[in-house]
Amino acid sequence: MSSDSLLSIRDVSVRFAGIVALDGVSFDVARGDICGLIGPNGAGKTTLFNCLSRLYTPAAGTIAFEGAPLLGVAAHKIAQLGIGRTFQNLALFRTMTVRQNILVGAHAHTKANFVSDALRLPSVRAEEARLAGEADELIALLDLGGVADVAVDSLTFATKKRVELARALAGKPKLLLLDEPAGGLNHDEVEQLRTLIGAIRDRLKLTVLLVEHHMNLVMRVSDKVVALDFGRKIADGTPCVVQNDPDVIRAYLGTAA
Amino acid sequence: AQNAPGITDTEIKIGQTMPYTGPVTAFSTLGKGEIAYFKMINDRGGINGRKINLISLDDGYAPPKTVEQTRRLVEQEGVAFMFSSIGTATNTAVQRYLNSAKVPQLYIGSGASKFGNYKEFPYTIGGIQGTFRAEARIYARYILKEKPNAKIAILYQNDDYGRDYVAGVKDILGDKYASMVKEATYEFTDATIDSQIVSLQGAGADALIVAATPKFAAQAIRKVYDISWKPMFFLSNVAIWVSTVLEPAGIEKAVGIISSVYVKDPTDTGWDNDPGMKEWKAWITKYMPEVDPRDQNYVNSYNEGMVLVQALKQAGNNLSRENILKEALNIKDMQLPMMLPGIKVNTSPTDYYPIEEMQMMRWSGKQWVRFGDLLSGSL
Amino acid sequence: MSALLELKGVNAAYGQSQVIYDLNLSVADGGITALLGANGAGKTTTLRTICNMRVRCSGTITFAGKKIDGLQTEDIVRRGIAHVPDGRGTFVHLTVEENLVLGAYSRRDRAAVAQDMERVFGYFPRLRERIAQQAGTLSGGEQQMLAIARALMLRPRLLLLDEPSFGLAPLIVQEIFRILNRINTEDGVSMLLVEQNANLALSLAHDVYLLETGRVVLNGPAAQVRNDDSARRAYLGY
Amino acid sequence: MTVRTEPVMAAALPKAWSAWQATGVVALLVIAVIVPFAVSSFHLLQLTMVVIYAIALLGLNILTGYNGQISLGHGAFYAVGAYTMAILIERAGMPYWSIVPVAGIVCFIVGFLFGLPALRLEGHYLALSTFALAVATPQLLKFHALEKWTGGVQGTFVPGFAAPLGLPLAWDQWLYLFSLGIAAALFFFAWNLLRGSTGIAITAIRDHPIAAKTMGINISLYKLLTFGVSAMYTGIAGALGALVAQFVSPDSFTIFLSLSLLVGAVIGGVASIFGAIFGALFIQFVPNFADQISKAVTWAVYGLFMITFMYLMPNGIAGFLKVIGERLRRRRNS
Amino acid sequence: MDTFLHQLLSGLANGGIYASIGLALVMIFQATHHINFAQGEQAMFSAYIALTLIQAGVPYWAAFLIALAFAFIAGVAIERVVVRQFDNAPVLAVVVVFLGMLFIINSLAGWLFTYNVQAFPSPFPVGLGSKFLSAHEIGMIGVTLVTLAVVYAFFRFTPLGLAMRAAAQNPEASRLVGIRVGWMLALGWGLAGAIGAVAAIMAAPIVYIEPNMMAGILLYGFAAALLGGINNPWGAAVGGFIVGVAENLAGAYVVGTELKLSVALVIIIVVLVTKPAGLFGRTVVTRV
Ligand SMILES: Nc1ncnc2c1ncn2[C@@H]1O[C@H](COP(=O)(O)OP(=O)(O)OP(=O)(O)O)[C@@H](O)[C@H]1O
Ligand SMILES: Nc1ncnc2c1ncn2[C@@H]1O[C@H](COP(=O)(O)OP(=O)(O)OP(=O)(O)O)[C@@H](O)[C@H]1O
Ligand SMILES: [Mg+2]
Ligand SMILES: [Mg+2]
Repeated sequence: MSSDSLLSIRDVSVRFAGIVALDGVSFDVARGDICGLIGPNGAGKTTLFNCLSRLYTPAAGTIAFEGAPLLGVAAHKIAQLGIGRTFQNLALFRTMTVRQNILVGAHAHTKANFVSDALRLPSVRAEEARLAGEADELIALLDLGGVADVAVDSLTFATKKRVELARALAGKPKLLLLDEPAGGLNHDEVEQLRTLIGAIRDRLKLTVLLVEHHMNLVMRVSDKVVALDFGRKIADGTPCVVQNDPDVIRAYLGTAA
Repeated sequence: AQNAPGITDTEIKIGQTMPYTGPVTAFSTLGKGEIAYFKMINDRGGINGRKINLISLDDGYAPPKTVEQTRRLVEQEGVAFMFSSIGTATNTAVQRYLNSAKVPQLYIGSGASKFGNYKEFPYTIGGIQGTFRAEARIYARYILKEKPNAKIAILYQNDDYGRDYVAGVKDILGDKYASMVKEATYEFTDATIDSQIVSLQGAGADALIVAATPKFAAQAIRKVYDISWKPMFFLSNVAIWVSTVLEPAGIEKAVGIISSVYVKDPTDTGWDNDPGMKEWKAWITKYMPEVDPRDQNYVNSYNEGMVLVQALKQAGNNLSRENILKEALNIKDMQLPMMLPGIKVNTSPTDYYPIEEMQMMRWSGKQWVRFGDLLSGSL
Repeated sequence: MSALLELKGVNAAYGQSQVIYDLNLSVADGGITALLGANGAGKTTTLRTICNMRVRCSGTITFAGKKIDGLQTEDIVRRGIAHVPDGRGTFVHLTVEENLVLGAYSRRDRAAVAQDMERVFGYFPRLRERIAQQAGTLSGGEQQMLAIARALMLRPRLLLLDEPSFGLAPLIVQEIFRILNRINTEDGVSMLLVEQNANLALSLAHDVYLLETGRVVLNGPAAQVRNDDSARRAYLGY
Repeated sequence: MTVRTEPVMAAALPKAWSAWQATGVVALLVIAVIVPFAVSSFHLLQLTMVVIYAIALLGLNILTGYNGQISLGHGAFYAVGAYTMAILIERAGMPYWSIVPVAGIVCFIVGFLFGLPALRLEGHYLALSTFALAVATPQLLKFHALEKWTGGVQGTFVPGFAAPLGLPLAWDQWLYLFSLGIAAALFFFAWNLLRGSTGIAITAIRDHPIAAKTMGINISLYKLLTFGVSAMYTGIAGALGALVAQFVSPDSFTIFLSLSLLVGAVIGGVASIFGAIFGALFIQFVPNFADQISKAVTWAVYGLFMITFMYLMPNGIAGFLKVIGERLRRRRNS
Repeated sequence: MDTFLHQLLSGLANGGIYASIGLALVMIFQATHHINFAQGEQAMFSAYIALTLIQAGVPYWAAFLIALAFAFIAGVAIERVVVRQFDNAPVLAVVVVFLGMLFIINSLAGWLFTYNVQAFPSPFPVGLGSKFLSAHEIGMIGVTLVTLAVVYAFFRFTPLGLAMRAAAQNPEASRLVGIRVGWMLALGWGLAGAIGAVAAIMAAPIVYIEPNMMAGILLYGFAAALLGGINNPWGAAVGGFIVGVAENLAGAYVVGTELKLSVALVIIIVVLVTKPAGLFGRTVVTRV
């Protein structure tokens, strides 16, 4: 394992009744990198994310985050460790406003509890002000100002995806897991997203693991790409290498790409 | 003394709470009957020119609601006194309030023996019915006489009502209770009591006392019959009614069951020519033509109303709460038309139980046949 | 060719907020019409309006010469309009097979249904592998395949496709567009296609409409737009 | 299986008050304090019950409205609070005011413990399990082994007292003010809690538990604490209720009480703090009103009221007022 | 031993009652994803219809069928007239509506038929019975099993059953495949009403008929459905029998009758905590 490896995945396997979703997958993600994760539908990409979020427990294998084993950590402690994520099919808090969703994202960094909140102690007020400020910054960063106090339910898919990104960033992650952030975006918007991901990585100094079927985006934004097929890793390397890997072309890209 | 609130030259305003909603709505016919009874009294000119205005409010059989409604009646409506409110827990809930406010709580609709404790609660007078506890003593005495070595099973509803029967049997058996008796309870919310009957039979009992409300009494009668158990079977007189108990159970299945009675049974043809019964039937036909006259509560409401009217008549124009209470406790040897001949209503400042005698009876398959003397349930 | 679907002067709104303004649009019988536009332009809303799905609308919509505006969604569907909705509309608690059976719910030709089941399994072998799986546990792309397959199970005359490529791997996307093309040419199924990948949409479609904040700003044969660099750059950004 | 308990309307979390709202609340409080000197003792009793029910409903609302755990059995916690009051006064001779916090703590613990199995129960399963709890409550209270303390089927009296510090107030008046003070404090705490990060967290759990977990919320702990706090509120209400009724017995806490609480919470407005007050007014006054309309079909009238209210205001009275308020504001702005 | 066997069988008999009301709950749940608190009262009312007809001289089975038809139509009507209005209301609002209906139906029944218990005839020849199980109890268990088979087959083998489940889960997607969602819901209400009526008519000869007759039973019906799995007819039926037997045995031998309901409660909770979808229920997975 290289010293600057933030995340290291070793021989991870996940099975569901009769289905092998991940089959001995191993790879590393270096600190500061943007790592693309590609593969056909059902290859196990989201499943891998779910392992990193500790929503699934692998049948075999280990995962280390900053050198410490991840699989013994409870799911609700993951955010505190510094892993944030978005969801492929959206998992917003539907009755809340954009701002409130972002505030939930900051939960891992709040110290308030039932008692201090009920009494609204000075520390709570101070923290509230701090969180509000941070939320405002994210709202500005992701251009959500116009809808900040709108209930998320009435937003379009693409905006919702941005809210999810803001929410994930509110947790101040070291590792950001993005599951198909470009879903439903048109050509222009994908370009903007590409710049945004790069900017976020640079500004906030984080590492990104990116699942995406939009090759244009993945290949241009990633430092490294990992390809899965049927739960197995079939390629791993720079975008250029992976793009031209015959297995990847056969299983995933097809001829037209 | 000054007249009680709610009393004018033309009106006597009184209050009561009734379960018009909730689990025991069936009992609320008592209140309806009483309203109808006073309607008759009023039609005949009332009492000394005063009409009786009975305000009957729903308490859903929930004690906190009884408290609220009772206070509404006392403080808001300004009733002279409370009359014949139903329920043991409900009446208990307002007992302290009414006593400390010195508002008479007259002839309450419960056979619980605790409502006669005049030392602590001088304003609370029991209903015009035998107490459950006295009734149970009568059965226990009978068992001791007829079957001294009986193994007694008691099936009772797990509330004040049921527990009074247990207490009554204990009064008589004393130390022998533990060795002679096997208990089983049921809850009002149970679907059936079959399991309890099976257990009691399995315990080898040969006498059975059932202290149950009509529905469960009927189930008990049927189940005892169906499993060919033939104990000496005593049925609480809350549940002796042909239409709501014996017919549902199957009248042939009840043959031999023993119970007790202090009122006349309107379905017993033996009373057809009895003037008291005729009077009662005339009343119900005129004032409540739409109801099922076989409902036991209409007999009770008639009796309750009649005793109250007697007390009020005795009070004349001195209608202070103290005097009303005093006269309510001064009923002497009153023979009610719907009460068995010989059973008389008696109250006194040291006797808060208006009815203390009853007569035993046995179901013949066609009707209840009374037997033996009038018995007293006192110790 | 006559128009199979025709929208005339359609306005549509969610509650108070109007989204579509005076829309005139038609899909030729046997034709494929693409509906393009930026995020929030109202493409999805247009499809929902056609199916009367919780949108308030005015104007007239005719299908195969008959007025369908005002009809219940289910009755519109029963006339032969299948809709691959955005968000996929999976019956997440049912199995993959049950989802597909439901696709053919309004059909009466039971025997042909079994054949069609085989056919869609041919298109999407992955679904056959997952036939007894609870559909809600499928991967995102698998659910998208299921949504398309389910719509095909209706044997529709008109297919409304809301971003069919959504969440699908490049290879599958190519495959699906090939399939759509085949269904169009072989079975004569007409389509109204909403797609973010304009390039792909233009290669399949015969006609194209471009929406901007609820109004049509460009309309014409697809080939013409495809070849018109300035229009492409102005409206499609490439 | 997913059960949505939240109103369709979004953003139910309390926000900071506008000057208008603050003035309104202060005015309301002032009126509430003057009331005991202006109305008859019976009406005061009813108002005291309204205050108490409002506390209980707020407790239920925190759990069901904000956290999405449906309880059809909150009468059980109300009962525990009431019995704590009765037992500690009668058997331990503690002063009534000191029992209020004790009842709160006892109910918090009971609620927390009941929350443990509830963690594994979702939606309808939880609803029905709590329903069963409500049905079983009277029987548990009757249980003969506990009779020494509970008074068994007979129940237990709760005495009345004099107002403290020689205040020239009747017990009724004092009890009203006492309850009002407690209610004001509890409402204030709830309001703080729900608009703070705790409130956002418990609402997030309701909206999307998996996402909430990923955001770092300890779902089990928060659900348990919410259950505990909810039971605490309702239990404190029960303790005060025992002082008002001056009597507790198993029959006082039947399933009907639990159902009334749910009805109140929903009709007042789910996931709304002030909804609790409207709900309390409903369950206190509408049944009496129904009784006055018809003795023969009292319940039918009551049921009709419930359905009509829900039809006209599916998001409860509070939700309805909010919509009206927004419409007015929009009109003023335009 | 005799007593034990007897307790067991009488538990089965009670279980039959619980099972049949549990089936009605499964039906309504599958068809609407709601739990109808007024289910018991609807059933009770239908039983009164049957009783009224029988008392008027209509032969038993004819009255039975008419009552079922009545229950079906009443269920459809309730959905169309009342429940329909609350399509978009939050689930708790719907719960309150169900409670409102419970109060209304109960009250109307009391008003029309009084609150007194009445006998209800049994169609089964007395000769069938034995010491352990009465003729009616045997017949009732049989009827429960037949109902179960019908409900099971309906959901398992008919497209209508599938469409009904689909409509309850995802109305919008259902419309998109041409399912008439409104009618599915109404049909579900109708069928649940009819099954409930069977339950009440079968229970009535045992517990007698009165407006509150279903109060106790409904709780156990809930328990049955929860224990077995609310999305599985078999589960609900087996759950009913288990609850009936467990309640009897626990009451007779373990904790005494005073706490038997509490025991039932504890059993349910323990089962659900270990198997959240009930003993035989399908676990539904939510993934992200
Ligand atoms: N909870 C589950 N139960 C059963 N099967 C599952 C479950 N979760 C995932 N699977 C299966 O595991 C496989 C991998 O799913 P996953 O969601 O990881 O795919 P993916 O690579 O993210 O695909 P896509 O690009 O379509 O999103 C799929 O075939 C899916 O059906
Ligand atoms: N349910 C809704 N309630 C209110 N407004 C809505 C609703 N759904 C969509 N809108 C609004 O209607 C407008 C058009 O949305 P629509 O979903 O039709 O856009 P679209 O062209 O399909 O965009 P996308 O490419 O993101 O799918 C948007 O501004 C959106 O915010
Ligand atoms: Mg995925
Ligand atoms: Mg769209």
